[in-house]
Amino acid sequence: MVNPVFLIAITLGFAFIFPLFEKINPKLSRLAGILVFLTLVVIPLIWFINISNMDIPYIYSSTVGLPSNLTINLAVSYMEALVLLVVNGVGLFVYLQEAYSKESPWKGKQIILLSIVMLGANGLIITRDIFNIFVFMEISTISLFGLLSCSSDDRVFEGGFKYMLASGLSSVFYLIGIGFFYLVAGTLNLDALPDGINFTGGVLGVLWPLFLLSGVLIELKPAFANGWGMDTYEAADYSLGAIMSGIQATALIIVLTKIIPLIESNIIMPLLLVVGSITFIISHLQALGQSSFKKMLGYSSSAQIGLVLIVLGSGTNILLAIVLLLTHSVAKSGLFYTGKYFNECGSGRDKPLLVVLSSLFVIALLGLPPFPGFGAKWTLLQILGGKSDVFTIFIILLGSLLEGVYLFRWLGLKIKSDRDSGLVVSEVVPDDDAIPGYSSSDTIGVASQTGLAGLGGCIKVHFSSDSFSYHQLFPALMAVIMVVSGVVFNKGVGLTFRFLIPFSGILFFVVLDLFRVPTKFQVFLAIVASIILGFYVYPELNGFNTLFGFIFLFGIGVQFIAFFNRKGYSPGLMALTVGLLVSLISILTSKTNFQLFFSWEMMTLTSYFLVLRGDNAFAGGYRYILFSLASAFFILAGFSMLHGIFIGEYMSLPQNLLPVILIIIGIIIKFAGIGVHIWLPVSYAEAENDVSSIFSTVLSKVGVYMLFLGGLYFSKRVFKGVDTMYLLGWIGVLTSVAGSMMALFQEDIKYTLAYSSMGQVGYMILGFSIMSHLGWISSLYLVTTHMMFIGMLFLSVSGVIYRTGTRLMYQTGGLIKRMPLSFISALFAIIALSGVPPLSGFGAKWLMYSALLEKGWYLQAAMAMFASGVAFLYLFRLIHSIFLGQEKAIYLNVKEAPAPLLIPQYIFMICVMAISMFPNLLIKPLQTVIEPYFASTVRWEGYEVISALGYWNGNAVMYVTMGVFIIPLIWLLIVNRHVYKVKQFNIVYAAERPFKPETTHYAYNFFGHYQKALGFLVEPLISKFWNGTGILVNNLSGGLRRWNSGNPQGYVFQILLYVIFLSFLMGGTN
Amino acid sequence: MIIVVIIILSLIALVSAIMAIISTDMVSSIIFGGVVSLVASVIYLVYGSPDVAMTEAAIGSGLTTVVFLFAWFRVKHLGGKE
Amino acid sequence: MLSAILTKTFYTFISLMVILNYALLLIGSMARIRAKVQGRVGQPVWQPYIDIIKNYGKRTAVTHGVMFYLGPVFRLAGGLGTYLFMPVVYGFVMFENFSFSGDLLLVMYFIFFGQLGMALGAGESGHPYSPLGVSRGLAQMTAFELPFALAVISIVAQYGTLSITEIVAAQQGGWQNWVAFTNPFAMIAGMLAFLGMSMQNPFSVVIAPQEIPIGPPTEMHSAFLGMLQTNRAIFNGAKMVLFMNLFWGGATHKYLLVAILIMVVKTFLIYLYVNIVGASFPRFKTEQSIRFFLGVPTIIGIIAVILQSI
Amino acid sequence: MMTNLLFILAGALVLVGLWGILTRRNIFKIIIGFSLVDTGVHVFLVAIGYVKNGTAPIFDKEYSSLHSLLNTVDPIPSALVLTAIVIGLAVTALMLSFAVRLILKNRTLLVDGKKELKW
Amino acid sequence: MIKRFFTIILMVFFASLFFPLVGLISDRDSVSSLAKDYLVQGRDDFGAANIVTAVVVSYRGLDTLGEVTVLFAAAAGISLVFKGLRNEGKDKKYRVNPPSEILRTGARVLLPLIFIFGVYIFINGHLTPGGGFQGGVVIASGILLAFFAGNIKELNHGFVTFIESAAGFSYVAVGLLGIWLAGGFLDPRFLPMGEFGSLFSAGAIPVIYSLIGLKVGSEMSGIIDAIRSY
Repeated sequence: MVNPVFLIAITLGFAFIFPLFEKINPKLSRLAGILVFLTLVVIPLIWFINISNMDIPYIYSSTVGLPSNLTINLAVSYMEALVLLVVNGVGLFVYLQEAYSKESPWKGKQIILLSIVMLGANGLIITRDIFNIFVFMEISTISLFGLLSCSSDDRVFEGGFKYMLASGLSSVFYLIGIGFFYLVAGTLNLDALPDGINFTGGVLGVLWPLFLLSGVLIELKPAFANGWGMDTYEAADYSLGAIMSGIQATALIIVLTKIIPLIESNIIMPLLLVVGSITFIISHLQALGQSSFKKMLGYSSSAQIGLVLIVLGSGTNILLAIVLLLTHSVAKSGLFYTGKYFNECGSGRDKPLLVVLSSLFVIALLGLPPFPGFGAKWTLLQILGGKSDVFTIFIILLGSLLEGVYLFRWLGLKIKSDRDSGLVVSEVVPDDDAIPGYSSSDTIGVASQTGLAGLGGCIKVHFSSDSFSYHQLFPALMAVIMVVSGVVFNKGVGLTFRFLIPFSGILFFVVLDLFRVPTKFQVFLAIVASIILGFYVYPELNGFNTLFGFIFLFGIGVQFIAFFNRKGYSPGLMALTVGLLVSLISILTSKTNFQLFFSWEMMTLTSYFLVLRGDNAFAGGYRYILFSLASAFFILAGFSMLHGIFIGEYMSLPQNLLPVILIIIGIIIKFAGIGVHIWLPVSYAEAENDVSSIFSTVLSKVGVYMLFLGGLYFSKRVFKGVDTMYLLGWIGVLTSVAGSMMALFQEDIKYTLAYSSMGQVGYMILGFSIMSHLGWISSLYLVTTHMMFIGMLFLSVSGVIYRTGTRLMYQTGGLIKRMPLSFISALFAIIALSGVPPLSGFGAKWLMYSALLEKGWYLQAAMAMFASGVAFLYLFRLIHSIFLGQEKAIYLNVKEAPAPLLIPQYIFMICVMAISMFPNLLIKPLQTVIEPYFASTVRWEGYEVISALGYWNGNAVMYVTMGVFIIPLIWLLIVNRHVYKVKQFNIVYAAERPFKPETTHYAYNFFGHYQKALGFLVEPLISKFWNGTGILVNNLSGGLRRWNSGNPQGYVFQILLYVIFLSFLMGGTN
Repeated sequence: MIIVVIIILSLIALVSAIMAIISTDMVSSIIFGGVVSLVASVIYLVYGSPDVAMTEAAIGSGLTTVVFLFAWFRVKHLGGKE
Repeated sequence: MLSAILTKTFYTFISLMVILNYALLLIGSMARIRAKVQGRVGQPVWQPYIDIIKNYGKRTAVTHGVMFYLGPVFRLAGGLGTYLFMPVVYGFVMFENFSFSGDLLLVMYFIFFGQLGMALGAGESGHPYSPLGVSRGLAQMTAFELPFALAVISIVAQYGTLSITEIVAAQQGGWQNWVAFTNPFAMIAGMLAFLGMSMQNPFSVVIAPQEIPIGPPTEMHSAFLGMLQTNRAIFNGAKMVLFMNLFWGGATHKYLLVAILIMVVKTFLIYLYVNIVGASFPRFKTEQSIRFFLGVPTIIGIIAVILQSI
Repeated sequence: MMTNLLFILAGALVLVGLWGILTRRNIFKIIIGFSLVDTGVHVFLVAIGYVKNGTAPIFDKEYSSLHSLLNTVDPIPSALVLTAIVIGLAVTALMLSFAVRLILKNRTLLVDGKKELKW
Repeated sequence: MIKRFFTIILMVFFASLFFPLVGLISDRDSVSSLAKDYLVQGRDDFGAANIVTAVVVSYRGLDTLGEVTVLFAAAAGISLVFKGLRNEGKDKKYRVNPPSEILRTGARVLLPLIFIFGVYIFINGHLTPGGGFQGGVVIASGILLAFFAGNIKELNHGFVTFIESAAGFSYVAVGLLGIWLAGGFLDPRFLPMGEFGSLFSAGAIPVIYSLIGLKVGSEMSGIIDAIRSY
């Protein structure tokens, strides 16, 4: 096996000889540099492979061939080999970027200093001698200062000076620590410590750990003493940022892992926990308010270090900390470089590779699938859940959420086009003199405050060769390695190979995008793929999964046809949509909690990027991802404390109900319950038309599926005296009432439909929470039928928007003459949606009310009826403003909606008609599914379904209605045989004919009087609340940022204060 | 006996350290810094580590003071009074 | 099988004829009574017959499009549908229509069917007044829908069934176990809601004669208007029968003719109540009527529900 | 008794140095303070190595290995201090050069003269 | 004013951290176990008279290697920092009076002495106190004197960097030789131990120390040349 000393000898030899070498032949010397950095990567690779299979704990070598206790020893275990591999990988990555960069390639001295930094980092990781750690620490910091000095920004000297003061002080403390340690232990070698010596007794016992630890911790930039580090991040070049956070921080953490075993665990563990939590939360908050990209990443890396400290302090498996650390180091250095290219080119408009790469790196940093961070965070939380250490779980999840806030804000603004104002479109009726455009009113408060709002790249991204420079090849390579390592690690944690096959579909479509295959062809392939997926998955599904499998597959499959309407080439669309479909299906087929959560997160990610494709979708996407992350973290917390398996048949009831409550809260956020609904309308409305139709038909049902999945869990429901299901019922009803009321006053069609689907989901939740046979049938019946008629409505509306180009209802009018087919499908849809008898909508309403009345929830039943009444209002308003009334001159030559949009509508219509004629087509299979959970209280006699309360014969009702409808129609036809259509304004109108008839189209502020009466119900209190929280968090981060005042003496003061803080944590000195 | 020498040396070192900090003229405070490390090297000699004494003498009082002076002369023209 | 269908259609035809003629006469006589009260001679009692025959007689050559054509058809289908799924006279096969295949919920939602039809037809006509009237009508409908729903729910809570026939059956045996007396709050809420349904004066803003000449049906004429008028008769008749069944013990007796007579008397009184209120109140604005319905009637309804559910 | 004296000296030097860093606004005074702290630590390290009336660990022929055990000073701390002093010089020199560039850029000797990098 | 108040509190607290232990630790009457091993085996393993040198060069050779790299990095860093500034500091051209008579003649006498003394120190590193670092610094102060006395106007960088790299590289080479020929990295025993106390004894220690001496000397003069402003 290779002797660890070679790592040091090779780099040092190269560093010393390089000045001469460069004088002789600069090009060759640079190649030699690559060779050296490559060997630095290869050696640890050899170790890693040998150690992992020969599983000898150590590669051990003492310098100077004497017995090991006399000399300085170098040791490489399994973990260190892995860390070395990654750290040197990042080093090679930085070298390739900088030595061959176009504008200012690094010359002689800089390359030397970079190799010395690598030497320092490698030394820190492998040495087993305390003083040697000090020497290598000094090596890496001093060579970093050298590199700092040649940054482009001349503020670097101010930052560098502060950095030096801080690192000088930390090395002073470390030296004092070594002195005390030597007094106590008599030797400096970590492996040859004489046991039996009372390490931590008496005054000395506290002092040496205090100073050693403060030496290392200060260098790691902890929360209240990292001002100096952050100023350096802001001023230094991107490469230095990558080095500081990628290489140095990682090496120092390994040093920490060496020192921790020396100190008594009941002192060090709580200390690490406290320091880690404070750093994790405070640094994230400080990063939140940053406007400088590099400083934001600086704070974020100090926060990530905090997370690693928490993991170390919580005493869980150290490998988790290492995986989190390494993912951070790779992703952060990658992000530094993509950020550099992004900032240079202003916006992601035509930089597809950059968009993909920075998204991948951001996802990796947040510990979302498919990267290793996800598996590590999951196992960590499982262990913490086992010890029911609720506080740490809360800290970890809160921090990750805060990180999500600013990382996704940056990513969203970078991807979105500069046309996108980054602010939320007005949700309430624009005041009368408002021009028919949008007046921006609010956002989650963060984007606009930080002045980043104007920036942003456009999602209409297309792969063009000029935007691709080989410089982006290196980060791409890093991203690929990370994805592969992520998949391998997550497979180890719990994904079976069979589970991962469908996800290869995403890669297939990405490859298609690379070859610029036109969207139409891709859509065809997608339909074929979804059919294959259907057959591949069908045998595994049972019970609820079959129903929801049908909804997801049939729903998205049919709406793929609508994608044929896209002209030319829109990259990423099919990859993301197929990804969404695949993750939905894998939610159904997952066997363990981990698989379920993995696919849940994949769904969140793919849907977020789909939303982001919309033109003005930054605000929508931003809110979407924040609330989805919050919901995912609640569910993650729930799963971690659940101990049992959440999936259907292997159900094991949990002892305490807290995890179930957390999961319910997560689900409430996901289906946009009353308090947390502000993300749904903006994201559904701002996504592209066909995408938002998929969202409201299929995606809104996932929350409902999770409820049914955990059905049995929620049956045991009294938690601290509160009947959770009763509460959930009320949330469902209030959501439906709120959804319908808000939909009433919208001027924008897509907002109306978004609120309407939110309201309908409220019904489904109400149905579920009744927890009775009839309740579940009504909920599932509505889930299936709602998918159909909201699909019809959405597609017909997108046909109108496609043709007329406007989303405001009052600007259209009288389109029945131009677009009759869309009108018919819209008419059927609103009849079904509002529950008017002949069609299937009434079936859902009938089941719902009989379930509610049977259960005795009378007030809820009344509220539900009121909500369905209001639903009828806005639906009529929708169809009246668009199709009926006066025609507008500009839309006289509008053609019918294109065929790809019409076909899915009429497929859905056929299904709706079928279910309306024969309701038992759907209700019977539902009954068989629900049988095991609740005894059936519904009897069948022919076509008549009889429940305890009432009865309903869908078939007979349909015949009677047809009869009653056709006889008067025939009578009218006979009486008015020869009738001819009249031109637009030939009506009995007392006043003389207005100059432009379309001005009399009564559509704007249609329910004005209703708003006067009940407007107070719709005050945007909730969005005010969320804006308030956004602004509060922003001010908090502003306040915290003030702590780093920029004055070097202030920073020294911070550091000394921190040492005192550590000494208190250590239990005070004497 | 030796203790008395040590005490005197320590006092000299402390006084010159304090003078180095509070003196207004920069050159004199640099010199005082040099004196502190000179006294330190003598103390090392007395405490039986000649190697360290030589290093401290050469680097501490010699080179550090010179480097300080060179740096100071570079920025002397900006020297606003304390 | 075929004979059963034939007899069924014959019975339905008879019950339709009964309710149609009775309703027309009722409207005619009520108009005359109101005139007498206001000191006028008033129109002849059979005036509605004349209007219908006149309108159906007229030939028209004008239509505003398919939806305009289908508007009245929808409206009439809604009225007929509401009527057909309700037992008019309890206990006689002839008058039980199709009540066995749909319960109270179906009837309530059929009212929507009529409203939707009228709204679509009016919207298509292109006349600015009709959608104005429609928006007022729909807004008011949701408002009075709430107390009516609460009343219905409290009845369902009381008798534990949704089918109208069972509700009527439960109210037999003297006036003291009618819903009006066993569950008075429900009755009050229901009757107040009925005011909203009847488009009579306090809530007649929808078809305000001067403001927006007769609102939604402005553009309707000839056969279309005739169909609307027939529907007005049948629909009001159906609503009165519904309220009779729900609150006033329905019409039942050994002999069919006496039962029909009881039904006539009861529905007459209900209609009289509405007209008296109509004659003595000014017209509400839409938001006033919405606020009214969501105020006192809803509270009474809630009390009714709570009373029943404990 | 001897080492306690040195500990006091070391502690005092470090405190004076820190006090210098925190209070003086002239950048050079801060760096001098820093080098004082450095010297203080070196004195502390050497003090740790001192053995009661020990002599330098350098032998010549006559000293037999055993006899020499009695009164030589501990060589390890002096080895450490050797390296520490040179590192101290390297850090101070680099800090001085950064300070010179900083002063020439900000045109002022005071440390909180012109803060461009803050919160 | 509050800043001053807080600093005082900080100082008081740090004092309370240090001083309790002053009274605690009395003089150590014996050396630590590891030191005993070094003292006993130092002579036999490496035949070095000066045990501190033995510890610095061989027992803890990696530290010294690290140490040399620190100086190398610092020199490179400082020259980078002052690269941009080459002109500004220089054109100030203080009224530098030419070196006085005493200085010039004194320098002419002293320079050779200083250089010989420096070389002596790092060659006899293993015998007498002192070693590579001290010798190197003495040489550097010699060069400093040459600057003052005007003997050398401009340090020719080619020569200095050559010595620096050559010494550094051969130091690493010696280390590697240690692995192949002797026990481990930087093990000086591949050369004959020689007779205790004589110049060519203690294996490769003198070789290592002279290499260090040369390297430190050239680096220090590099640093001085970079910083000096006239």
